[in-house]
Amino acid sequence: MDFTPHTADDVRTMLAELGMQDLRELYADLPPEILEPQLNLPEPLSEQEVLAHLQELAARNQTAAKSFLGGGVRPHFVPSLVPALAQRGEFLTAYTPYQPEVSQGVLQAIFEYQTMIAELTGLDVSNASLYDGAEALAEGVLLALRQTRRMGVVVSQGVHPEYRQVLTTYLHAVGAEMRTVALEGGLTPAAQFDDSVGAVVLQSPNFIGAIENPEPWIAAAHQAGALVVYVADPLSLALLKTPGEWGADVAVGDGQPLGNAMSFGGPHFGYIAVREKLLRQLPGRLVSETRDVDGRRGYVLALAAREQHIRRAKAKSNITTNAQLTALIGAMYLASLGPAGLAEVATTAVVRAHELAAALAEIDGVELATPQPLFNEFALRLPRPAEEVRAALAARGWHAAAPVPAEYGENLALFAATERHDGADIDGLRQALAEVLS
Amino acid sequence: MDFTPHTADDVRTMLAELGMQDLRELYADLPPEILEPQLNLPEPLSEQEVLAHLQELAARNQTAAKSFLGGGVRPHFVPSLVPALAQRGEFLTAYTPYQPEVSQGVLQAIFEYQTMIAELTGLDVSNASLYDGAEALAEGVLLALRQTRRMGVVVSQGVHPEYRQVLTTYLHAVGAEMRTVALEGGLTPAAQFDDSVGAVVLQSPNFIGAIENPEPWIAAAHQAGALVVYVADPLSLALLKTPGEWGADVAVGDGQPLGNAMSFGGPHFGYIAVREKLLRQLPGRLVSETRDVDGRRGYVLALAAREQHIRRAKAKSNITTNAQLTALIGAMYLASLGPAGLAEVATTAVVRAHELAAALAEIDGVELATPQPLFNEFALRLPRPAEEVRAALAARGWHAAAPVPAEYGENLALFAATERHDGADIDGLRQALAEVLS
Amino acid sequence: MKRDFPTVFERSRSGRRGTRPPAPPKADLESLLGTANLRAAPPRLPELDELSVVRHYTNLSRRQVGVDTNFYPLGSCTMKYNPRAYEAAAALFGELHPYQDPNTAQGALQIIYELQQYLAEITGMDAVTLQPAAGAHGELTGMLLIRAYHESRGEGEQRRVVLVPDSAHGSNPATASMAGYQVQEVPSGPDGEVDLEALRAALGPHVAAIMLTNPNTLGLFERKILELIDAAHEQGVQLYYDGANLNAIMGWARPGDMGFDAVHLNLHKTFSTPHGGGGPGSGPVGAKAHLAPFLPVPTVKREGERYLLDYDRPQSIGRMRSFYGNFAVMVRAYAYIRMLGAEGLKKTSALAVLNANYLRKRLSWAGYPIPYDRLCKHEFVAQPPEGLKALDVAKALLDYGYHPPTIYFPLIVKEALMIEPTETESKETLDEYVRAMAEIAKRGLEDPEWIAHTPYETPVRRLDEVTANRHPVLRWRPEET
Amino acid sequence: MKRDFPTVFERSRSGRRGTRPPAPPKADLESLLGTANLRAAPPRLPELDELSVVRHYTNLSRRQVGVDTNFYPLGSCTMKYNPRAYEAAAALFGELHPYQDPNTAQGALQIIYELQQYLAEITGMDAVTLQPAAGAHGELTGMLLIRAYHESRGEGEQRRVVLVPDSAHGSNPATASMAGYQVQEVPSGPDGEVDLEALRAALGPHVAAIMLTNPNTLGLFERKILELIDAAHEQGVQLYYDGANLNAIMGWARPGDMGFDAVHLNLHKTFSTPHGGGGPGSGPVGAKAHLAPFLPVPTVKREGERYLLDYDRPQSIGRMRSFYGNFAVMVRAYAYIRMLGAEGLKKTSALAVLNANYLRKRLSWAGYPIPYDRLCKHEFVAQPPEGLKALDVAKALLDYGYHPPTIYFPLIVKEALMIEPTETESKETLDEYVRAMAEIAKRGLEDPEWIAHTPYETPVRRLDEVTANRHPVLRWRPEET
Ligand SMILES: Cc1ncc(COP(=O)(O)O)c(C=O)c1O
Ligand SMILES: Cc1ncc(COP(=O)(O)O)c(C=O)c1O
Repeated sequence: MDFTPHTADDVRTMLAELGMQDLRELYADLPPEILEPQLNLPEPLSEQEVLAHLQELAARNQTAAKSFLGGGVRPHFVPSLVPALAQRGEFLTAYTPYQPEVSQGVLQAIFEYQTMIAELTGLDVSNASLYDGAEALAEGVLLALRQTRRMGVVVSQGVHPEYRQVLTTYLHAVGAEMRTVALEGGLTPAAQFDDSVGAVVLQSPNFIGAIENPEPWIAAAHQAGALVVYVADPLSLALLKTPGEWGADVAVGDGQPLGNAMSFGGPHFGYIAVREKLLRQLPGRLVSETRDVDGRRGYVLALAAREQHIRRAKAKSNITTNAQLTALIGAMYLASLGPAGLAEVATTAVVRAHELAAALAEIDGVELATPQPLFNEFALRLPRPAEEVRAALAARGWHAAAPVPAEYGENLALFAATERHDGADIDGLRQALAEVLS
Repeated sequence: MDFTPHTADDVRTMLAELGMQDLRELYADLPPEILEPQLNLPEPLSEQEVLAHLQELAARNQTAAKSFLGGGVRPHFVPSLVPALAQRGEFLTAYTPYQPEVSQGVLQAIFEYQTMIAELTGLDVSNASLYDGAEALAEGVLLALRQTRRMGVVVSQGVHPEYRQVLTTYLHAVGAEMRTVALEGGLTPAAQFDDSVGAVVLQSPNFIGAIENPEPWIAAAHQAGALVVYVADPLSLALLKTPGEWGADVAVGDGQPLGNAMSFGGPHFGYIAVREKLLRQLPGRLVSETRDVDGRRGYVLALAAREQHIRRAKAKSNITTNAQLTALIGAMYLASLGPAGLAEVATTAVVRAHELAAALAEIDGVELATPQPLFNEFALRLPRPAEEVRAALAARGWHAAAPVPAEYGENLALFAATERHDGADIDGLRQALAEVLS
Repeated sequence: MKRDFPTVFERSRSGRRGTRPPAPPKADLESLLGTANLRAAPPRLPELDELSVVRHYTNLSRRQVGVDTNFYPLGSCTMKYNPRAYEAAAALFGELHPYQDPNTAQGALQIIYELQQYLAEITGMDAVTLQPAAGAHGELTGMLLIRAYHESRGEGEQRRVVLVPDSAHGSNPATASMAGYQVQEVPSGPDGEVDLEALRAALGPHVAAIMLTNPNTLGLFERKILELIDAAHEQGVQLYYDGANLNAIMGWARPGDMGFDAVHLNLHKTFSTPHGGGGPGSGPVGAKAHLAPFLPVPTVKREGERYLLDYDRPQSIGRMRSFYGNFAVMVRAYAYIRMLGAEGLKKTSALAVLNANYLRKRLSWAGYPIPYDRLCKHEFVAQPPEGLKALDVAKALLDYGYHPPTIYFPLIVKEALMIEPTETESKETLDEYVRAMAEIAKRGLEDPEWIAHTPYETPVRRLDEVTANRHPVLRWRPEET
Repeated sequence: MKRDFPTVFERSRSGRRGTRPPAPPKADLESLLGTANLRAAPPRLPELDELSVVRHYTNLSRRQVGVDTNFYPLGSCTMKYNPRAYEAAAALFGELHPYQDPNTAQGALQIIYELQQYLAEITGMDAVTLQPAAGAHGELTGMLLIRAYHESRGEGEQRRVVLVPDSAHGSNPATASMAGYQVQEVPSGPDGEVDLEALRAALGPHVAAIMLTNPNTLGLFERKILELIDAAHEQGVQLYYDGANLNAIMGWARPGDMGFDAVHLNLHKTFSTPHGGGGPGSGPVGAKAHLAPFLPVPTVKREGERYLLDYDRPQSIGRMRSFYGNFAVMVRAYAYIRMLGAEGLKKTSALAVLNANYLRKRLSWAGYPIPYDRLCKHEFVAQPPEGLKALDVAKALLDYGYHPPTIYFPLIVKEALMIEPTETESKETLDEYVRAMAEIAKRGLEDPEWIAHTPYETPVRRLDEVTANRHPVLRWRPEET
């Protein structure tokens, strides 16, 4: 079925208005040689049929298993009010709030979201959202290069490998140079930067879960006149010292942990926050408070001169559509949990991760590869390739042991804990892993 | 967790305002001997925990099986827009629209629902809804007795047995007399009524699925000065001659087939429709169109003098809370399918029911107990008790063969088809039943 | 630019299609169903595309307020927050059929069974049925239990009267009538409670039962409840508890301990299931042991690890509803009780009472007389300042963004404003509400024209109810356009 | 009585709790995490009860319009109906983790794989990646493919320029810059199409690519497209197709058949996934065989009955996004294509074009000049009658219940009103819209004061954007209250 409201009569009348008799005439200005290809697509289905089909496909995925998978995306609990509110048609089916008088809902929600991200990161300003953590990182680095007018980038290997890959793609495009500093003992070693370096990137907790001490890097970067881009899981910021407190200039990360379903990796949202002085380098949309002609408070898109639709080839970024609804979900999640709830979610995750790490490291041949202190994820060195272990665990009803790329070492696997895990789950996974490895 | 917003500070300040220090003082006017019982209830849970617990309970129900169960409640497909719209907070969390200026949403939806029910039944007016089909029947019969000032009721055995049980309870309460006329060959036989009879009740398609010819009963009832209450599945009215066309005075039924989840039997909604002359006997709420002081069209509750909150002991019924949201779902369902869609749903069900009946009746020892023409349900006579067969089918992943009460005959089982069934399902059930009975 | 909001029928166009079911198989309906059995013409349902359906109902909802949008202190209705989690919970059970093999519905039966137990515990009753579909339906169930009890003792003929206080909710007397009883009103005393002497005088062997709400509809706890019940019981009279107001005393006192014989609850009030614009609800009934044999069939019982539907109840009053009641509502209430636990329920009631008393005090200072100005429970009744009408205050409130209280009920208070804030509203909300009420009082007295024409900012303004009652228009007809 | 709508922070009260997670285990965070690693103070997030959260966002949404509430003919954005079924469909996959064993995610991989195939078929391309998160992200992906292609042929250094018509969407030149290219604008001719001669003149061995939308942002099909592409190809220039406007021609013509080398699509426009107030979207990229080796990793391939993530693509430009793209958006688009099938897609485009042309004709009669008044595709550009501003017409439309068109774009038309009705709007809606536009034109010319101060009935009226840009206030601060 399709979703057109036209009755046969409507089509006739409307065509007549145009002096036409057949819909084909609407395509009379196309070259005939390319007109009306035969598309080879499956036969149309009704809603009932397509949902039944998708249910079958969904059943081919194993989702009932308890999951300890991490890598920046984790199975958190989403309070029911979040999707219920986010799915309200006004939020779901609006677009970019170009007409502020009828878009105060989205605009105010963005303004509040910007504030929450600034609070979480300890920085001054945030924007309306970016695509995901990886793109946010790339935009953050490009921003730093624009500001410093330099083309060198140094990245810690502790940054999520997929984020580094995306960054590489973006940097290659603009001809920037990127150097990676390998982890040592699971942590980013001290480094020196010369004055070609415009951006220095590190992540804490890093990809294998260790909490970094960013101080030396930040000091060295600032010394060299570079800006620091800090990748942080927003949930960790409920407890950990903020990028702002450490002295970073830019914070970026992925918003999945804040109320967004995992959805096989997307959509989530990317956040970015910067110090005030970098404001005009920010990519994407910004919302400002203002007043209407009657003196009532309202919100508008601001500083659009940075954006593609005004600045075109000179825009700070090409980003247009961002991740509004998933960012809104993030804001709703934060509003429903509040600082206390968020801290509780994080605390449970931390405790469970430590319990889990201790429990699993006891298994013969298994070794904790992440130095303490770790947060909610950690890597284990397994006696066998992680892919095999992950598959064997899945067969036992556990999703865990995400393979860590070989650049970090042999047979490393990532584990994460969340507030959805309890002692029994930890015990269950321990037993399953022991079985798999025995 | 609970849902109170009070901070410790709030509680203190508010108590102080009352000259109190402890919440206990709020209960100082209760007899001390009954104060503060220790309630033995399970420990409190968080949302996450209670949902996990309910998911476990839900997993103890078998719902993945294809269902051919009927008896007035059937597994129809519900278009996704229906729950999405019905769950909008304004519909979900409003109550009876006593303040029409801020309740036009609910009021207009009821007005439209009333119209749709009138259209479906071929009668003049309907109300805002009743609890379910059974209570609607009881209210319909009481209405007829009030109007005719008689106390005799004659009911066809073709009426759903649970509806008849509820009717019995209600009639016993007011001291009315009820006589049941047994089916003959699966159909209601001709009957005569004397002038003690105020209400005559029949159902078509009847409980075992046969389409009745109500003409003789209606003629005889009217001859005797009785009113006719006609029980009809609303989906059947997409195709079948309406209670209004046949000459019935009152139509009642259950709204589950119109977009409501089965939910183990409820909530659904009961509908009632009557001829204009019976309007002032209608129980429950009614919404009327009117105009506001500026001349704009609007809707209000009307004729409330029939209701308990005005008429008290003399009210037409005690009904207060009805089934607004589920009736709204019914209206949304009808609006999304329209007359053509509804007819298609019904047609598929009819065809599949005939195919299924033919297929199953071929199995050795199985016999069709419903005379033709049947609609979307039918009864089979099985060689073994229906409970056993139902259990054996369930073990094979099929829900079917709802036991028919013994008053209708030995080893009868009910089957229903809907638009969710296709040829493969029919074949599958046939094979399963053949296996179970072999 | 405000125009009439179109009806769904006015949006319809002949031949337009919305959601399409799978294409139906070719069918000769005349032969399958019989030509004589087919309707002459299809029902004139609206013909809409999906977008029009979505827009229509979305915009309708935007012409509606609810607890989700506004403070809604509708007295006696307990308009508390409805947790969204319970919608997700209820959806888990949507695909369960009432006639599927009970062995394949053990999770659902367990919920029913445990909820029966919890509600018995909360009310101090011995047995509970979850079958009734709403409070009034519960009342009828309860009164039929009492009637069956009297009949079982041979007193059915003799006990024909039910006593109901004049402050009672309308459904009480209406129910007593439907249960076949004559209703006799008992006056309230000057303290707003039932006049115990008048009640004693009305008691006797012709009385079947007393229906009481406690706290009553003034929000006052009937302080002489134990004496009252003793007096009644001495005369063989049964005590029925209308539990619509249980939100005041959950965990603090139990109707069963007070001596009540039967009670109904409103899961859609006390136990936080949404009101849905007027329903559906659920009205479980609890009964003391001597009434338990009469409970409707089926109930759910437990045998070892299995849960069974029990139809074998020879003294039962019969059935009150098809199937097992409003199951999806039960799931919500079950989840609520499991989340709150005993402490949470108790705290909930205490804070509902705190909110009500705080608001009573503040409103009284703001110039609204409180006819029975003492410690109230979850609600209280106020009056507008001399010179204003309850209706006008209610309409003025609409422009301030509040749903008005229940007005003109209970009947024993003139110009009654019956206010129930519930425990889920914050102190700030109450404070702002009081400010609005104070402003309305002041402005209304200064400017009677203003208040008489409120509201000004709602989607429609005051509506002509007189014409609607004289010439009701109860359905849309094409001629009207 | 209109007051400032409070922020979520102003609703906050210290110590108030909303949704509570399970009670955390006792923990000594200082020792678990290191004292030096803890933040000094908790983030000042709002502290709200659940009801306040629900009310805040519900009422915020009531200050917002969307396709679900109003006709929303925002040109270039394809604001069509978003079927609710797809929300249910996407939710089926919410609990899938991107790093779970691919053998336990075969259903999801199959959807990706098949959607890749469908989109290749619809666009006439050889291979598709679903990784890009939106249209602009797709553009960048596509341009990087082209760049990698030139580099692979040793022409990377030489081809440094990308040609973009002056009517192009801003994201096109912005993308070309991000891809490391210099942007050169090509003028449009008097017919609104690219000036073929100017383009020819701009071509050469220094040009890497041309980015084109077809139909272009005026809604006009570039009739000389085949010639144009031939001319470019002759010079080794690659053709990039901005598929944001594919809604005009699905099933009628394919960019691949026109000769385009790479294309992105906007699933959130053409394929009916919701816009979410500004995203997330999905911007798949299709490539001809010669560009396919450069597609980002991973793609999904099929081996027998198994679906695999293919990382082994040595010439790949690398990764554009973490994981596999916006999967939940893909599910919606997959469902849409499966429901419509080839015929439905074709009908959809034809009716989108019919609606646009009908509206163009009617608006022209209603007094709105159409600068390029010929057969258009899914959208067209109009202008206000002489004497009116596009901005004022837009603001006046708000009081009539319409979301305005895109204004002041494309840049080549003065006072542009860029109108895209989409196929999911009915003839009546278009007719009513024309009536409103006609009334606005008439009244606006008669009463300039009126139109200059529109809107009057929206939650806020015209807002001070100048101050917002001079002194932006980008976050809430407690001091401000
Ligand atoms: C005191 C009282 N009793 C009984 C009822 C009837 O309950 P229900 O509306 O659920 O039928 C109500 C509510 O309407 C009530 O407030
Ligand atoms: C013509 C055109 N090209 C590209 C884009 C960019 O797409 P997106 O917003 O998905 O990034 C848009 C939409 O904004 C557009 O209209």
